[in-house]
Formats: sequence, C-alpha cells, structure tokens
Amino acid sequence: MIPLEHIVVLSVFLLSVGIYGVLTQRNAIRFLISIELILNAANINLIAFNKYLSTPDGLGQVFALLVVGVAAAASVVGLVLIIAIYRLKKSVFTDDFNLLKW
Amino acid sequence: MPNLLTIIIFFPLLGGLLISLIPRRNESIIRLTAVLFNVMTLGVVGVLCTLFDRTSSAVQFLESVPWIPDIGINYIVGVDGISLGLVFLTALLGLLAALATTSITKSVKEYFILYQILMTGMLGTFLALDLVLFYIFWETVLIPMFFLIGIWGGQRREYAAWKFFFYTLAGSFVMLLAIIAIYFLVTPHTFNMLEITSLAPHLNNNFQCVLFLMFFLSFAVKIPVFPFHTWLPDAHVEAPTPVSVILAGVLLKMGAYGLLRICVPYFPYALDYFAFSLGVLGAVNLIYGACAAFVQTDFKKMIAYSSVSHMGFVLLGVAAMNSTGLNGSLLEMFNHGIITGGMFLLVGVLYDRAHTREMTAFGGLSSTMPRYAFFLTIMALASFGLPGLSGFVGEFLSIAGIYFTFPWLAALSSIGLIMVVALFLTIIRKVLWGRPQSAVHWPDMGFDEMILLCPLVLITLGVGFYPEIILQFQRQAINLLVRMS
Amino acid sequence: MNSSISFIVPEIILCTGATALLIAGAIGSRRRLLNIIAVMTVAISFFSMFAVPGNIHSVFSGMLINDAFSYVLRVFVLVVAMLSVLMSIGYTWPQEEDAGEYYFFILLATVSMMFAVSAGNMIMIYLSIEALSIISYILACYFKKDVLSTEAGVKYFLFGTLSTGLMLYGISLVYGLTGTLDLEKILIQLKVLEGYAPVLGLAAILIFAGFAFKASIVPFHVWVADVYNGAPWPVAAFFSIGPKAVGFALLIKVFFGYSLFLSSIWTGIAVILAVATMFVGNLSAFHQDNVKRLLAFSSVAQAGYIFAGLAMGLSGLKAAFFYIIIYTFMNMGAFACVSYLASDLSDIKALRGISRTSPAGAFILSVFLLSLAGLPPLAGFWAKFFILCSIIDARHYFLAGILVFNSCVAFFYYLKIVRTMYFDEPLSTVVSRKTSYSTLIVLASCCLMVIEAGIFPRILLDFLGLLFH
Amino acid sequence: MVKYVYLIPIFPFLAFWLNILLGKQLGRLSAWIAIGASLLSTILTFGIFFGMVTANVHNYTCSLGSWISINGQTLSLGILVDNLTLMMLSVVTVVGTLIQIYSVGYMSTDIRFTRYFAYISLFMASMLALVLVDDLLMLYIFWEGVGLCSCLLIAFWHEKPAAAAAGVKAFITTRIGDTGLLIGILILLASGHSLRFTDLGAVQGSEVLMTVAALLIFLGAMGKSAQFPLHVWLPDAMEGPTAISALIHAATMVAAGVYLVARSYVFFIDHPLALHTIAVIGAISAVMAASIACTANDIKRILAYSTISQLGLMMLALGVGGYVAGTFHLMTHAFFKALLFLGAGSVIHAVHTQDIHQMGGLLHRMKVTGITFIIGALALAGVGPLSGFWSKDEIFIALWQSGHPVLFAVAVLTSFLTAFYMARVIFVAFLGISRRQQQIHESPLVMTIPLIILAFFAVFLGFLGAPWCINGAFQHFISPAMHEVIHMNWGMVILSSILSLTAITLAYLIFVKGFRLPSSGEQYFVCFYKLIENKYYIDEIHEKIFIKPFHQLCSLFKKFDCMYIDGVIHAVATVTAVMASYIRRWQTGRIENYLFYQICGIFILLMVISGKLCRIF
Repeated sequence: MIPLEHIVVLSVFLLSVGIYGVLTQRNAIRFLISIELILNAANINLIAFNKYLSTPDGLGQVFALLVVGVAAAASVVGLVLIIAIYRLKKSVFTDDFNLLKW
Repeated sequence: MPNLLTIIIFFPLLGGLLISLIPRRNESIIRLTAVLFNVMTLGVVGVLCTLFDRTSSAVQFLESVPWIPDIGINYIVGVDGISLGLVFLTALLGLLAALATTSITKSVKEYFILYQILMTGMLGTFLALDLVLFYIFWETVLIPMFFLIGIWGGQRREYAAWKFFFYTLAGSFVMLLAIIAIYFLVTPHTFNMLEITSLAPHLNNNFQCVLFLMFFLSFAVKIPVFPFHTWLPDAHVEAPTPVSVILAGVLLKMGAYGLLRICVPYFPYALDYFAFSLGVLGAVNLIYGACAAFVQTDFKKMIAYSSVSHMGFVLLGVAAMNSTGLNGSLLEMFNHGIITGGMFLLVGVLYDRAHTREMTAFGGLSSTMPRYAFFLTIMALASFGLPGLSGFVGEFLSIAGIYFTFPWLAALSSIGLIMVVALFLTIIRKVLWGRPQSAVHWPDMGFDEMILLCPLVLITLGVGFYPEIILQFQRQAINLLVRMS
Repeated sequence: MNSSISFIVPEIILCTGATALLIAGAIGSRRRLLNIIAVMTVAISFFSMFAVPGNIHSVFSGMLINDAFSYVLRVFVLVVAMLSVLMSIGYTWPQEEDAGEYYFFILLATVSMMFAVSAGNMIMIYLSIEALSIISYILACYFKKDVLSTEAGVKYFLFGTLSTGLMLYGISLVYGLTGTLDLEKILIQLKVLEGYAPVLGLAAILIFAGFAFKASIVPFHVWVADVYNGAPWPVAAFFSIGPKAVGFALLIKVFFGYSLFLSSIWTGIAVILAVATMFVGNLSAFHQDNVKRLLAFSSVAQAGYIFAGLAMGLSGLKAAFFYIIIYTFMNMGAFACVSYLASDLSDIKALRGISRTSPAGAFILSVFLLSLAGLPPLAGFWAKFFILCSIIDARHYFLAGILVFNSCVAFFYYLKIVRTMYFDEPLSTVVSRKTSYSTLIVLASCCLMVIEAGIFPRILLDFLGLLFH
Repeated sequence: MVKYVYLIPIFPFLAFWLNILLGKQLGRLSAWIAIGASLLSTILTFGIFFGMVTANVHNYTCSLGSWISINGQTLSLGILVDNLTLMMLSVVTVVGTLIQIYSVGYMSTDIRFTRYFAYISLFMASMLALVLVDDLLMLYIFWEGVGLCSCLLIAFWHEKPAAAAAGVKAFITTRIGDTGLLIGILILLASGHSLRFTDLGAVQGSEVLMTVAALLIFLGAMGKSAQFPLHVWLPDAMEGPTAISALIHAATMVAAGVYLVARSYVFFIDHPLALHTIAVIGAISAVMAASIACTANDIKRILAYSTISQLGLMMLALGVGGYVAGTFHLMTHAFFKALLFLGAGSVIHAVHTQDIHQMGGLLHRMKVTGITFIIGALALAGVGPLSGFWSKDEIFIALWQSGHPVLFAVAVLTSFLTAFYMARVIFVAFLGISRRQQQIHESPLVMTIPLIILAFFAVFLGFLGAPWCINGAFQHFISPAMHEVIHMNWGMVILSSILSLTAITLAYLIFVKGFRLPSSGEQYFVCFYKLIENKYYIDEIHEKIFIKPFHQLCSLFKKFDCMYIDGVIHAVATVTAVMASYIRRWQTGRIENYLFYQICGIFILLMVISGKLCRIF
C-alpha cells in the first residue's frame, strides 16, 4: 500500500502548484484552474485520510464528493462572471480589472 | 422637589426637543422658547441655591438610579459646594448667551437645538457623580460645540472647529482610558465617584501618578494648560459671540472642575508629587497667556489668550493644595466665567458694529460710546484683578495659597500679575482711548445689550466687595477636599 | 428526524419563499407583489423561530447545533435579512432588473448564513460558507451591464474562491489529524494532539483565513472596498453586516467555543491582527471621498475593534457580541441613509448641504455616523466602551491606546461626511427623493435602536447576559 | 462723632456713582455734587478731629465686618483713627475740596466735565478709605483704587497719545511696586501675623524674611511715591489735567507711599536694614530729581521732579528715624505743592504753554496767581518763615541727629537745588519781560480763591511745628508718646536760610544777569548737563532692560504658539494624513496584489504561530 506520506506530499504539491498558479497567472481562466488544483489537493487529503484512519466511516469521501459538487457550482459562477466581464472589457486578464481601487 | 438636579440637567434638552417641533420659519418663537427654557433653568438653579445647605460639606440632592448594573454604572447626580457655583454660572451665562443671539441669523432652529444640547451637556458634567456619566456629559458638549463653531463661526471657522474638536477629543479619550483603568484598579470595582473618593487614594503610587497624568492631560486640554492651549484662541475667535461666551465662561471650567473633582481627591500622592510641576504650569500659563495676548492684533484673540492667563490662577490654586488656594481656584473659575463672559459679550457688541475685530480699527470709543466704555473698563479692571472687583479676590487667594506652599512660584507669578495689568490697560488704551479711528460713529450700547451686561457687572462688584457671597457656598466642600488630599 | 425537520422550519420557509419569488419573477409579476412576498417570507420565517424546539441539542446527526448561541444568531440573521429586504425595496434601482431573482439570492444567502451560524460540523461550515460566497459573487455583480459591478463580482469571486479553497485544505488537515469533522469531537481529539501543533497550526490558520475573509480582518479584507464600491447599495449594506457577522460568529464558535487555536498564541495573533485591521481600515478611509468606499473601510476598522474584543477572552466576547449587534444597526442605517440621501451617488459631494434640503435625513445620518465613531450617548459608544473595558481588564493598555488613537482618526472621516452635510452650501440642483415606507422603517428602526441602546444599553446587555451565562 | 468716621469715604463714593451713572443728566451740577460730598467729608473730618483732640483720645478702632478668611485668619474691614490718620484726613479733604473747587473753573470747557468729577470723587473715596483702614490688605485694596483713579485721570485727555501712554505707564510702574507690597503682605500672612497696623510692632519671625517683607512693603511705597527707580511715571503723569497733578501727583496719592511707611513705622523700626534702604532710596531720589528739575523747561515737569525730590526727602527723614520730620514735611508739602501746581495750572490756562521760556512777566498780568505762586515757591525753597522752612528744618535736625554725614549732605544739596530751580522758575516765568504778544488774563475767582486759601496754609501751616510757636504742637500731636520740649535749633535755621538765599542769588545771577561759567569749566559741565537733561537716561534704561525684552518675549511666545505648538499639532495631523494616503495605495485595485496579500498574511501568521514572532507579545 502506498504510504500516507506519499499521498500527503502529493496533495501538498498540488496545493503549492495551485497557489503558485494563483499568484502568477494573470489570466482569469488559468486562475480558475489553479483554484481547482487547490480544491483537489484538499479532496485528495480527505479521501486519503479517510482511507488511512483507524475508523473509516466514509465521512471524508462523502465530503470530497460534496466538494466536487460545490466546486463545480463555483466554477460555473466563476465562468459566468468571467464571461460577463469579457463582454464588457474584452479581456480576461486580471490586470485590466482595475477600475475599483484606492 | 426630589429630582431637582435631573430637572436641571434635562430641562434644556426638553427645550431642544420642543424647538425641534417648531416650524423653522417661526424664528421669533424659537428664540423665545429657548430663552424661556433658559430662564426656567436659571430659576430652578436659583431654587437649588436657596435650598442648598451651605453648612454641610456633603453632596446634596443626591439621586442614584442603577443604569447598567452589570458593570456598576449608575445614574448618580448630586451637588456640593464645588459644583454649585459652576452650575449657577452655567445657567446664568446660558441665559445671557441665549439672549445675545441677535447676530445669529442662519439656521436659527438648528442653532438653538444644538445650544440646548450643549447646555444639558455642561450642566450634566458639573452634576454627574458617576465617572461614566461624567464622561458622557463631557463628550456630549463636543459635537454641539463643533457645529456651533463650524456653522455659525467666522472666517476660519472650520479650521477652528476641527482643531477644537480633535484637541478635546484626544484629551477626553485619554480620560476614558483612565476612567476604565480606575474602575478595574479599585476594589470593589465601581464608577461611583463618591465611592472612588474613598477607594482611589489607597492605590499604589505608580498607578496614582499615571492615572493622575491621564486625567490631567484631558483636563489640561480643556482648561487649557500650556502647551495644550492653541485650540483656544482659534476656537474663541471664530465662534460667534454667544458661543464664545459659553466657551470661555463655562467650557474651560469643565476642565478645572474635573481637576478639583477628580485629580485632587483621588490621587493625593500624585497631587503631592506633581504639585510643584502643576504650580509651574500655572505660572507659565499666567505669564505665557498674558504675553501672547499682548502682541495679538485681534481683540477677541487678546481676550482669548487672557483666558489662558487667568486659568493659570486656577492651576496655581490647585497646586497650592491648601484651602486658601483651592478656594481661590474655585472662586477664580466663577469669576473668570463672569468676567470673560462679559468681555466676549463686549467684543461681540463691537463686532456687530465694526464687523472687524482688529484693534487698529478701534480707538476713542470712550468719547463716542461712553456706556460701552463704562462696561469695558469695569470688565477689564476686574480681569486684571483690581481690588474691589471680583477678579482680585480669586487671584489673591490663589496667589496667597501658592505662596504658602511654594513661595518662589508666587514670586514668579507676580510677574504675571504685572503683565496682565499691562495687557488690559493696553486693551483699554487701544479701544477706548485715543482719537476715534473711524469716521463712522457707531451707536452706543442699547438697552438690550446693557441688560446682558448688568448682571455680570453687578456680580463682579458684589463678589469684589463681599466675596462671602460665593465663598460661603464652597467653603465646606473645599475644607473637605483639603482634608482628603 | 422529526425534530430535525422542525428545527430547520425557518430555513425551509425561506427556501420556499425564495423559490416562489424566483418563479414569480420569471413569470413577470409586478415588483410590488415580489416585495410583499419577500417581506412576508422573512417575517414568517422570523416568527417560526419561536416554534423551534429548545429541548434538543443537535440535529441531523450533529450537523446543526441547537444552542442559545446559534438560536440568537439565527434570529439575528433574519433581522439582517429583513433590514436588507426593506432597504432593497426602498432603494431606487437604476436599472430594471429581475427583482424576483434578487430576492431569491438574498433569501438563499440568509439560509446559508443561518446554517453557518448553527453548524456543528466542518462540512456544514464549508458548505454554508461556500454557498454564501457563491451567492455573494452573483449579488455583487447584480448589475450585469455595469462595469464596476461586474468587476466587483469578479474580484470577489477570485478572492473568495481562493479563501474557501484554502479553508477547505485546512479542514482536510484537521480531518487528517483528528479523524472527525464534528466540532465537539474535534475538541476532544485536540487535547491529545500536542505533538502535531505545527500542522494543526497550519490548518487553524487556513480555516481562520477563511473566516477572516468574511469578517474582513486584515490582510483578508482587501476585497471589501472594491466589492462594496461596485455592488448596488443594498447589496453592499447586506455584505457589510450579514456575512461579516457570520464570519465573526464562526470565529467565535470555532476558535473560542472549540478552541482550535492554542489559546496562548491566539491572543497574540488576535491583537496583532486587530491592530492592523484598525489602522488599515481607518487610515484607508481617511482620504476617501467616495462614501461607499469610506463606509467599506470604516467597516473594516469596526471589524478591528470587534476583533480586539474577541482577543480578550470571555468578557471581550460579550463586548464583541454587543458590538456586532450595535454595529449591524448603525452600519445598516448609515448605508441606507447615504443611499437615500445621495440618490445612489457615492461621491461625498452628493451630500453637500443636505441639511438644508433634508434636515431629518441629515440628522439621522449624523446619528449613525457619530454612533459609528463612538460618540456618547449613542449605542456605538457603549460598544467601544465595553470593548475597551475588556481590553483594560486584560491589561493590554497598549492596545487600548491604539484603539483610542484609531477612534480619533475615525472621528475625522465620519465627521467629514457630517460637515459636508452641514457646513457646505447645497448643490444647485434640487433633487427630489422618493421616500418609501420601507426606507423609513429601516431608518427609523436603526435610529431608534442606536439611540435606545445608547440610553438604555442595559436591555441589550441583559439579553446578551442570557446568552453567556 | 468718631463712630461716624466710616461716612467720610462714603460721601465721595456715592457722589462717584451718582456722577458716573447720571452724568449726562446732571451736567454742571455734578461738580457741585462732588464738591458737596467732599465738603461733607471735610466737615466730618474736622468734627472728629476736634472731638478727639478735645477729648484727648489718640486712638479709635472699629471693625465694619469680616471680609474674607485666609490661612485661618479672618481679615475684616477695620478702621483705625489716630493722629496720623487725622492729619492725613485733614490734608486730603481740605486740599481735595479746594482743588475740586478750582477744577470747576479749570475744567469748565471740557466736554467730559461730569466724568472728571466722577473720577475725582472716586479718588477721594479711595484715598480717604486708604487712610482710614487698619490693616495692610485693606490698605492694598484702596491703594490700587487710588492707582486706578490716577491712571484714569492722567489719561483723562486720552485723545492725546502721550496722555494715554502716560496713564498706562503710571499704572504699570506703580503696579510693580504694588506687587511687591502684595508679596510682602503674603509673607506676613504666611508667617501667621496679623496684618493690622497696630499689631505690626509685635511681628516675630526670621529676621531675613521679615526684612524682605519690610523691603517689599517699601517697594510698594516706592512705586506710589515715585522713588528711584520707579519714579519714571510721575513726570509723564503731568499729561493729565493740572488740577489732577496737584491733587493726586503732588498732595495726596504720591504721599500715600510716605504714609504707608509712616503707618507701618513700628514694623520698619525693627528692621534697620529696611530703614537704611528707605533712607538711601530717598536720598538718591531727592538729589537726582532735584538736579533734573534744574534743567527741565516744562513748568509742570519741574514741579513733578520737585515732588519726587521732596518725597525723597520725606523718605530720607523717615529712614533715619525722623518720623515727625517726615510726616510734618508731608503735610506742609501737600499744601504748598498743591498751591504751586494750581498756580501752574492757572498759568497754563492763561498762556496755553508749559514751557517756562515762553512765559515771562506773568506777575504783572496775573497778580493773584503770581503772588500765590511765589509764596508757594518760597515755601518750597525753604525760605523762612514759610511752612516749608520749618518742615525742612525738622528734616535737617533729624538727619543731623542720626549722624549720617553723607545723607545730611545730600539733604543740604537737595535743599540748595530746590531753592535754585524754584528761583529759576520765578525769574524766568514770572518776572522779567513777557515773551508773548497775546492778551493774558487772570483766572476766574473760582480758581483764584483756592489759590489764596492754599497760600494762606503755605504761609502759616509751618508754625504748627515751629518750636517757638505753641510749643511744637504738631510734634506732640503726631507722636503722642513724645513729651520733651522742642527747642529751636538756631544753627539749622541759619544754615538753611543761607542755603536758600545763596541758591536764589545764584539763580538771579544766572537767569537774570546772564552770568556764565568760565569756558574752561564749560566742557566738563556740558557733559554733566546733558546727562541731567536726559534724566540720567533712566527711561532709556528701563526701555532697554524691561520693556524691550518684554515685547520680544511676547513676540517670541506668539511665534512659539504658531510655529512650534501648532506645528506639532499640524505635524501629527500631517503624518496621519501621509500615512493614510500611503496605506490607501495598498488598495491597488489589482486582484493579483490582493491574492498576494492574502497568501502573505497566511505565511506571516504561520511564522507567528510557529513561535518565532509570538515571543514579542
């Protein structure tokens, strides 16, 4: 069996990639993808912990499923918003969203 | 009347509420209502004075209602010899200032609403005996004052209003911290000022000193004590006449009153420790105020700085820590209220005619406005402490008090005595003497203006001739204060 | 199960009403009807709170908890919803939008807030926060054609998803450490987890960041000004009180009730963040000429005060609670009043000389602003006073000093608005405002609350005393 | 009768209020109200005077009620009537009444006629009360009162800038002395002593402190009596109406300083250092002022310096123990100096100039004025047997007996100079040829009658104290404890007669015959003359040492207020504002920055929690 540590390292790696993406990407779509990576890192954690815990009751897996659903909803809303702003600004680059400041 | 003090405090507010119901176009009715309410307030205060037992040092007419029992905040009001004179002063100047509002023509309704709130705040400050209540009334004064200066003031009214507001606000916030700190330091925890009087002196010395300084800072801004005084000339100058009267006559006394009510009885060790510094500040105030006033070109500013100077006597009296000094201090507060109130009224009279306050615009009024000259001369003489007028008694007692404690300070302050004379004689010389500056002759004071000054002049003369009129009310309370500190 | 259902009756009513509104809006009902339905739904839900059984501790196998804390907060959330709905009715919408949809989102946001405050499980917390966030994104860009509104939505979305995503990661770590997501069980497990402190700390901070984002604690506050600025007035008002209260409620619940942080470190962190929040909020508001942004930053600063109270243990908790309630009314009142007086403009110039044209409005707005500033005897003073009491009681004199300094700064910008209304000459154009009853109700109730709680704070305190006895 | 003594100041006081409040309505009647009031006071004074003398009562005290209590002592308004009081009362009421009558004529054309009489009534009231009260604090109160009246009356013609400035200067300068007096009173109070004059002899306490107290009290007297270096106000005070100069600045108020020293003499006696100081200050003032008077050209200023000089002589006498001499000279001086001033006033009234060189030959045009003036001048010069002669003699004797040769020499020199400058005035202004074309008329009767009455006193008052006449009645009266018989000191009589005659002769040679010094001495003399003509530059020194630094201090404080205190306040505001605008820029509007903040925040919190930062807190 793969040790828990490996999976946790994977999840941390995914988290790091997600955060890196969030901090560096200017494209809103790429940003969305990075967020998904973070969510999935958490999901991996949840499932793995559920598996390796002494009393597996399926809680983590259920939660992961819920997260997938919620993340989908969030992505939808996000995409809608990005489309809405693309209509107005003809851009999906976050640098251009700077009317509101100071 | 069991709730006499509550009536006194909230009666003006009631007037304000009533005024807010009057349509704004009925200006004369608004004015009349305001005056009427102030007359009645003064009447009730008069009743209070007659019912007051002057042989007792205790707090009288005590009312105590639990307010926020969780942390022991109560609505406690009471009057003793220290506050009685100031309450009377507030009610009297309140009435006079409400009468002296002919120059207020803009938004009369708002003016009087704010004015009535201000009255409540001031009366409450003098009568409250719970620290939180005291603080609330103290702060209540702030906003009406900000508006009264900021809306109805002179050229630089906004600057003055902001400056006044922030100076005082910063000070009062420090006081708030001190109030809360003292609550947690005394056991049992209480905000009751009378209970703290017996509890606070047992605090350890460091706490006493720190708390003393915090309270003092707040009061120092209000008094004002050098170097926290620069709001005063601006605020006084820019405020309209009646507001200047209240500012100088009553507001400054709030700080000094706090000193007597809180700093002196609560922190005997700290008072002892800081007495000399306090005295030095008093002397500095006295000299600095007089000097700074001397070179001003604005009549009102001169009077304003002279207030700084006069408050030096109050500080000196407190620093003396003996009954002579404290009596002098308290009496000087009362006298200063009367005299400077009158002075500002007189400046207002001139401003209404000349529309300027530059000293160079005046001169020779002694010949063209003899009645004005009469009043101004008496007020100026009283200001510099001519014996036989009220100013002298307070100043003499303060100086005597400080002499008994710190002789050298008395010697230093006596330089101030000379400077004050120079200041007021210069005012007389520039305003009343000389050839009339302007070709236009201003009409002499009318009946309406004289009626405002007459009570002040009478009190000035009365107290000067027979100071017992005031002293008899305060003596017992001061004695108690001396015993405590 | 029966009791579980009866427990969530108010939420069910809200959901039903929301669905009805959505349908009614879609079939083109008149706005008036939608308004009535929305108000009625919230009102019925409010009254149904009285029917919630009090004898059960938890429902849905511990997902929701029924204690005094959550009960009070649910009622409170409903009050917030009512105020928001009323304000929305009175608000002059610049664009003809689908009101049914709007109320639908508001009511759903209310439902998710109610779930959040009564949550007993991390899953529930995550779900309700995420739901609240998603609805908020949509509400923020409610004016789809408006660049500002859309930008606000996008920014909110980008910021919010990252926050909730990280929070989720934190929750997953907690799950890994304790093997459970039930808050009470976590509490038991935590006691044996000394060795895992660093990981637990990471988890706690990620979760904390998620809540702090809602409560707008620095540095998780950056979205606040931009989103409030872009969002419509009633939405901004709603954001400034609803989600923020929820954020604080969760902070209290998770970090106090279940002490997810080690308490000794908690105080230090909370003090630093409170100070930072106060300073950043107040100083950013200092030069604002945009009233909406000004109020946004002021709400950040207010969060700082509340948080400072929270840092001070139990007495501070009560003070913070008092503050949140008072804050809700005065902030709501301020938003409603400005939006009413400035006729949807957010520049401070729109308020010039308002005192001449609308003296009562100017007076009421001054009451709210001065209460926010903490002037006695208004309610805001007591709120600050109790916070200060708790701080000084805990001997954090330095923090007390900073709070007081910040109050001074805050006085400046609140008074700046007041002075604009009273000192300046009115604009030449005479604007005619449409005054609706609902606006009046909002203003009057908030104003009364602010003054009443200022003169008799005891009533509210006694009420809170029940909560914390 | 003596129990009505408190009415003496009350009459003028009532007259003051009547005049000040109803001035316009009363018109010229106000003068007669004032005069009536002081006549009543005069009558009452003399009634009491004779009542007490015939009953052989030397002392009367009574208390009119308590005023204030300090340091455990109750200070009450008390009255002390003894022979010194009676003498002062008589002088003040008589001279006061006469001068008021004179003023009716002198001020007849003035527009502020009623106010003049109001002020003068107030002055009379304060002065009489000052004389009557029995303790130092009460004295201080009325002391300030007379000072105020003096100031108001000096500046009576306030349209003249010089008059206004002189009024202010007078009050401030005397106030410096008064402050000393106040501190002196406080020293006595603080050491628990009674402030009553009758108890001052029993004062115990540290010698140094009490000497300081005595010196401070004398400082008050210096201010009032215009003694060096506080004398600068008196010459300027001549800007006031001449009648005022006569009443206040010659006869009564300035004598109050001497009165104060005489009144608390028992106290000074115990502190020899203080007494010596009095003598020295008196001597300096006497000779300095006399020398200045020799060079002055303004008739009133000559008289003013003469007053300073004569007051100096009185102080000198008191300082060496010549109590009787001092008070005697005080009395005689009051009359003849009032006479001289009134005479000068009469002259000025007629010729409208004060420069003696523009006068001349006045004696022929103004017979009454001229003759009375000359009588006064001779009395002042100490020509026997006029009153000044006798009192000056007393002073010489006192000095001689005290055994201070220098002080005696100073007195002799002063006396010589006095005779010289008075002779100068007479020769230049009254004799010789007229230098003016215009018609000069004698003043009206209302002015000349007081002159005549005063001249009568100037001639005969001295006999009260002349040893051969009624056996030194004055000496026994003023100092009832003295019982020895007074003898004529013929040596002194001869000395002073020679002195005055020489001086007059010298003046005659110089101013009538045009006698000049040999040119070799001239050079040296010119320097000296210049020094004197510029009044020893004392005004300039005052200006340099006190007034200019004061003004500089004032400007400094004003600047300090604006620049430093307000500067700090504004700096605090500016720093906040700058910080605010800086922090505001953090809100860049770019979402990537926001996310960066968020991640950073989390990292910082992590660091804190891992124990690296939390130690700080």
